Amino acid sequence: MIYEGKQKIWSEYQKEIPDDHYFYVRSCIRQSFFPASEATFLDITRNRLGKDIFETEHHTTCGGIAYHSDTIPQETVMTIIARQFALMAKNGYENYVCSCITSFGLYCETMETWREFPELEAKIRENLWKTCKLEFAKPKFLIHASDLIYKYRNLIAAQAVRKLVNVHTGEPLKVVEHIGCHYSKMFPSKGVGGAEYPYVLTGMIEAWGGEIVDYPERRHCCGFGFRQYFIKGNRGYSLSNTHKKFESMEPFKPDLIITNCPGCPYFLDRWQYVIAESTGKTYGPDGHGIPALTYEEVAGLVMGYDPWDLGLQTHQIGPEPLLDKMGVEYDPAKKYLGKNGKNIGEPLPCTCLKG
Amino acid sequence: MTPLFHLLAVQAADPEVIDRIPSGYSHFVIPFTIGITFMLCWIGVGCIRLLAAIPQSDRLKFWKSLFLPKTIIKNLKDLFGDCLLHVKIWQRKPLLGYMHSAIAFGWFMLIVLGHIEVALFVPARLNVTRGGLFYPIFYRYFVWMNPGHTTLRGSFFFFLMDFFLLYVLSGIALAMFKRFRSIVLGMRHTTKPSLADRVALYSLWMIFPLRLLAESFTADLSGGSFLTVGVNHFWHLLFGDKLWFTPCWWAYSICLGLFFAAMPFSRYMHILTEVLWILLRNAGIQPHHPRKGVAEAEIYACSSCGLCLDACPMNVQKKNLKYSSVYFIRFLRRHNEKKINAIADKCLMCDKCHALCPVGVDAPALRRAQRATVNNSLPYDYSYLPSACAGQLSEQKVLYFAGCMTHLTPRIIKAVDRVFKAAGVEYAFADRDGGICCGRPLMLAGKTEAASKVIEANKKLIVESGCDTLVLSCPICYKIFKDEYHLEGIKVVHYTQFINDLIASGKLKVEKIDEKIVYHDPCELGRGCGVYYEPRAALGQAGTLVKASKEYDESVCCGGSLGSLTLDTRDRARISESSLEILLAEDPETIVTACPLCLKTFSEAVSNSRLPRKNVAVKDFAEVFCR
Amino acid sequence: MKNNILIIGGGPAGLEASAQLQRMGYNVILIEKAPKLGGHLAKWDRLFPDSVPADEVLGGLLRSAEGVKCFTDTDVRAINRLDKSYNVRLTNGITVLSDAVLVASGFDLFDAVKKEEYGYGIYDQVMTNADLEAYFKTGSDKRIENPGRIGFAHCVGSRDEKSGCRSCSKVCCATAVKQAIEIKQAFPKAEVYCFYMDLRLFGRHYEDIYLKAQKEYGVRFIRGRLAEVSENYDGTLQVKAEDTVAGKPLKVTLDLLVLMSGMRPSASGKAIGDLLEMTVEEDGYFAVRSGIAAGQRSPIPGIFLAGAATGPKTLPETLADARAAAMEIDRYLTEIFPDAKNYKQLVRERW
Amino acid sequence: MGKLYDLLMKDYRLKEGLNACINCGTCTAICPAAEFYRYDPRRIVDIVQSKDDDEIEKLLKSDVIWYCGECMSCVTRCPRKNAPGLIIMALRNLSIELGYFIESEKGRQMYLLTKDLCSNVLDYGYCVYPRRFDYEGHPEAGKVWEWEEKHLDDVFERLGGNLDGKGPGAMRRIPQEDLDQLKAIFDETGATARMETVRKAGERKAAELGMSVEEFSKMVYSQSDPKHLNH
Amino acid sequence: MVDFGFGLVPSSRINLDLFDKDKYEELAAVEPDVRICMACGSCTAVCTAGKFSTTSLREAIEDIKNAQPAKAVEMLQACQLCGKCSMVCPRGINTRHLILSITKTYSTK
Repeated sequence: MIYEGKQKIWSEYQKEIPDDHYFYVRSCIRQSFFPASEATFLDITRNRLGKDIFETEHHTTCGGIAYHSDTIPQETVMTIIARQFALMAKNGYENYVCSCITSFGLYCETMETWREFPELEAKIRENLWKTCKLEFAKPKFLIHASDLIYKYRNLIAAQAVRKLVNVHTGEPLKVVEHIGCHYSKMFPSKGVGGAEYPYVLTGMIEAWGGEIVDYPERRHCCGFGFRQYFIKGNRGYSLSNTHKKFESMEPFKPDLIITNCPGCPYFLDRWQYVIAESTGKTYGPDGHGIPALTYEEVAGLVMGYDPWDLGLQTHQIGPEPLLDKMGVEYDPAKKYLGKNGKNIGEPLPCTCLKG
Repeated sequence: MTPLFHLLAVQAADPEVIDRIPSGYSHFVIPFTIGITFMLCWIGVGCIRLLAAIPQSDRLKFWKSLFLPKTIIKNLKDLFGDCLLHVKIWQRKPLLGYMHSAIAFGWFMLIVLGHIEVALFVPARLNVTRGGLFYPIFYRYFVWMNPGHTTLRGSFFFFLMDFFLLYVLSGIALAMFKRFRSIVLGMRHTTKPSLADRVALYSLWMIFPLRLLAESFTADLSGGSFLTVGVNHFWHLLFGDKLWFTPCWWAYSICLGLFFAAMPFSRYMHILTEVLWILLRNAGIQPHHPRKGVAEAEIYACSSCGLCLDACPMNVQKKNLKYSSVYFIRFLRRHNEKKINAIADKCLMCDKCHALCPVGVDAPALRRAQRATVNNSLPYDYSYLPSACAGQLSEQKVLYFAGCMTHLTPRIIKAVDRVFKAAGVEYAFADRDGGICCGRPLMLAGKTEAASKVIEANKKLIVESGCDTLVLSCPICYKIFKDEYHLEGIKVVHYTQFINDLIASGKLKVEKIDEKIVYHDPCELGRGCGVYYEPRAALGQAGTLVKASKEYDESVCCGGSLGSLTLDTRDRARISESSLEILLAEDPETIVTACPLCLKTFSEAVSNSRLPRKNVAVKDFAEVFCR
Repeated sequence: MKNNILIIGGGPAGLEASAQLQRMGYNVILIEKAPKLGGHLAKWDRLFPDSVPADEVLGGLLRSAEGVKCFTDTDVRAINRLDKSYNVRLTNGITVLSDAVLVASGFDLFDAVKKEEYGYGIYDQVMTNADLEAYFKTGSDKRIENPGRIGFAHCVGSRDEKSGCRSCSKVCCATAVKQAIEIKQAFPKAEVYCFYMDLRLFGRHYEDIYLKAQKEYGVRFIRGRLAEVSENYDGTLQVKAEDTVAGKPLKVTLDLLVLMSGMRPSASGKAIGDLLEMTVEEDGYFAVRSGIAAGQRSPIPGIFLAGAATGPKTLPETLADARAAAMEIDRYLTEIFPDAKNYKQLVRERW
Repeated sequence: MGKLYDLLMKDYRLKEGLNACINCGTCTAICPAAEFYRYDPRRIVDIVQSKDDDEIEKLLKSDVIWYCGECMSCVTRCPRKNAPGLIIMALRNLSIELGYFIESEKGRQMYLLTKDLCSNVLDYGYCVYPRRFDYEGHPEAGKVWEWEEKHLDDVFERLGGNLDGKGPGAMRRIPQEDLDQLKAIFDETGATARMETVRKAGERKAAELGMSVEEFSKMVYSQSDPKHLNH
Repeated sequence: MVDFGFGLVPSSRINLDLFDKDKYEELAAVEPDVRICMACGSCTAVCTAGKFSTTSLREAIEDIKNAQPAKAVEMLQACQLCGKCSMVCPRGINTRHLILSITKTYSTK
């Protein structure tokens, strides 16, 4: 691997990310499975970085998952998107930050389609007025939440209490990145670092002291595939795609997987569990899995957040070996407690996968 | 023990011949005796083994045939014709025929006459215990001619013996000559002899000159006729009174011994095996294995004469001569599995070697059997056949089956259709939308079992069509439909025959035009099915038929044959070109053939060949009749 | 009076045209921006289809162009159109008054770095056709150490709208086949794969080398564009393509991947084109007066074109093109140029 | 040129996604679906650009168009700037509109997908809603989800979520006025009509198969013919 | 082991790393023509068996080279050796012998 070659490509794919005043839009999957990640993101941007980031309770799903499951027409999803844009404009923002990669891709695609077919944009404008009596303005900047963390990675590093380093050996942690397919595969120029060697997560890892590991199936999809996961009969596809990635990364012995897509950390986590429970194979050391974390969780860890505040307990792959390596202090007894120490029981142990 | 003694009219009063050596033995007979004993044991054991190896039914068939008058006559005819007189060679190459018959028949007569002499003059010596094995052979050494008591009968035998000795010697002289200048005897290629062949050959060459030497040296004592006595005088002139003859007899015996000892390992084994093979063949026993059972007799019956080398279409390239039948059989004898397979696969299966073989060895059949040992067990899956042959055919009395190759040359289908329409023949087209293969290519490849599946499927289709005549335009199909389909009640004809009948019966009008036509005999049609007459008869009505330099069963494969499994395109092209040259001997304007494969091959050969004649047209038989 | 002719570009086209024009008696000035003459030919080892050493061909070209006034390390600084002639200021300070200008600026090899998914300049074992030629010439390259499996990716930067080039570069297929054979000769035990979209082996003897590559060297041709290259743990490459003939995705581990970088219009040629305000077509190559009837005349009178400046060409085509340009220049300088009175009309009629 | 092709060409995704395909196979080479299904996106693009209505109809009724996971990886690599993923989406769209989807096992899944996802959107304003994500139907969600499902409110409270709460925050209750606007958008832009089409086709198919809607749903949810796979 | 109601599915990707070179060379030694196929498909177009089954020599050769010889052998079992393919092959491949040789070399029987 020739690092300079990558640097050259990264330097060519730098997108403009605004400095402040963001309109934040949540992700369906992230809210459902990683609510703490979004909370951490807002906390970091607002309270640690001191940025203005606004969220309205009126925004909804962008409809992306329904759209990519082919259940709603393109016009529907575009009108919903237009409505979100209208909310942004109504609240006086023009920097649109979305938490979801599917949304991000869809917004990019929609704006590109409108650019190419203005008559379609007009039609959507009309739809929006008819149905919601709203007018929309296209955002000046469309960015993904990970772009924002990327932009402030060095500020975060400056505030960090620890690095992505194995405290026992002093070696940097080996980190594998997984970029959501819709981040830059459709529009390479819309993502930091482009489609082939995206830099958005790599930049964070480098800034926070970790070592990024490139492996052959890095670019391969996690296998979500929308309908391919929602319908049980199709899940073999989804599972097998993740399996392929793990088989490919195994020789590199990564300590951690970092993701910027809502679904991917869920799949990279849960499919490890399924592979372990149904075949006995695990990819981490001694029967453990490889933790697959969101970038917010990783940022939170280096900034000294409590792992249980970050929601690491909601991953099926136990984060403890990683926390130990990083020298994160945590109270195992508090892992599954509710708010204010409320006892809400804990999950049953797995048969194969070590917790 | 010999009634011949009494049959002869003239008898001498005093003993004409006196047993010169009372013991009837001399040391010099040892080499011969060992040799012949070895050989006789070998062949005896071989015969028993062979007969034990063939199936019980075949064995029964064999014994029965020996007593059936019909086969007895055929056996006698074939034995005399093929083994002794070599009629088949005579027919093709008279000089070569003379050579073979001189050696075979001459030697045979020498042995027979020698034994008669013994029977006549010293009958006791025929007894095996009293030297019956060697005595008649070295008769002239052991006897003393009673001077003054010579009878006409004695002189007559002397004469006959000398005559046949000369006859054999003339054959030997030709053989020696042929070794160096085979072309004079009409052979372009001769076999490469093996070591045993050489030993036997040189011994054979030496046997008769040495016999002449030995007998002429002893002619003083044992008497002789024009040859031996004449030579004897010459020796006296040369060496004076005393002739030291024992070394000659030793040499003669050694050569005989060597010859017989080498015989089982050499091509000369054919002299005896041929007899067995003819008997087995005439009993109608077919080989099931390329080497075992009957085939053993067949492969040992091959004389390695090499006539098949000249017959083989592959002989246009020297490198491919080694794939000729003679070598195939040689390697069969040697059990060299790897070489056998390579040779078996190369052959075009044009059957010309079989047609020309003096002994009638069916090498292509052996090759097929050899291929079967390898290929018959290869997996196949024809589960689709029922659906492929499911279509219901319109009911017509005449059914036309084009076959795979005709489908690749649709001009034939068109021409056949036009001819049939012109003659008012209503017909159904069995494989109009593409049928399955006839099975012959599978058969040729040795996939016999697979072929039977294909045959079954096609047969069902044809029988169910309710036709009474099946017309085929492809000789490959025709051959197998005729031989293997057993379509009772259905007349299977090739379209050359069918069209010829249409012309003969006046249903098809043919206008004769001034066109020089040469007809190429497709292998499967000519040699394969014996159809030579009909296509020529019909073509004769349409134009002027000219001769090819090789025709009928001498015709040479076009090179496109499906028979060969391994011959590559370039080698095939060379064959096509030489075959084309043969057809162009009398400068025809049109080449007509009656096989889609030949048509395609010649069409391509004409345009690709380096021969100067490029304007010659290549036509299908049917096309001639729909001008 | 001898006409001055400026030839821009000292590659095969420039050299051949110089030699021809000098033979016709013109005063030829040849400039080349590189320190050495020969263009890409000087960097190549052997040439398809018959593996002639490139040096031999170049040597011949240089010999026949002996005596031509030649400036290396020299580029054009400015060009002024006078009445009929061109006043050209060179970077070496010399000014040339030229009656005809031949632009033989050639091509650049596509920068394979731009084809990001192939990882040139990122993955250690990826090289280009030019790198491989350099290896053949010098016998050393740290990427090549008894490779067991070698892949050739055709159409790198050709027939690829994402790389900004829709057209075919014409020479890569034959080059790939040639190089595949050569690498097999160097490493007989290696397995060699060519990933192609269409094998464009159109020239005389080209099909023969294709057949030879298959028959004698066992090179495997896979119809499918290389889609993705990545690096394995041990430094070998994993490449993916579809075998479109089988209709199945395919992967293979390679020890070496050679990218057949295609032809792009040369950057320095473009600079000269800008100075002359020459028309460039969508594909980036110079427009000609007529693609069929006047392929060596630019739309501007007195400016001629030869070689790959007007699109991808094989070496024989380039040489023929250069000879044709020489003829055209001669025709222009004898039929049109001398007639001062009717010059403009003649240009209208005959240019 | 056929009727179906014309219908397809009305779809903006096809207008965007189809330039002339040169059958190079880069899409198939990296396609996650081609990796595991009997699937070749290149062939699909080729069939669409052939404009052969019979072939297109076959495609619309087949399982093949439903294998794609819409990850859009193909878009990155196509040297002709095609977007096979978008073409698939357009094909699926037409297959649903014409009711052809119900003919294939994979297409039939639209019945469940539409029902579940659209009701999530219309009822809650989210595509995925945790209270409707049951462990029983998603055993792979793990022991941890089994636990979370039982204590959703507590877990969300612990992790700073706002499940079904007022104001902003993760999984908040979206105000009814906004849900009404979504419904209006659905009605106006054809989503509601499509939901109806799909529902009716599904119920018709269930009846055709002699199944209750529940049985049919259950079958569609878990059925997977091995013919989709390669070995 | 837990049954989730679904599981890993086999990859359909051709893996050339599994290509058995020795075996292939064995085949090429008996029928070198296997090397020169250019996948034009003429053989498949005229195939007698191919009309009624999925047999394709072109595909079989491809399968051999793609490390899937079992598929090739299975497919060629439908062949009737009629020889049409050998007539139309533009490279003059001895198709019948190739078919027999593939079966012989790769047959597990």
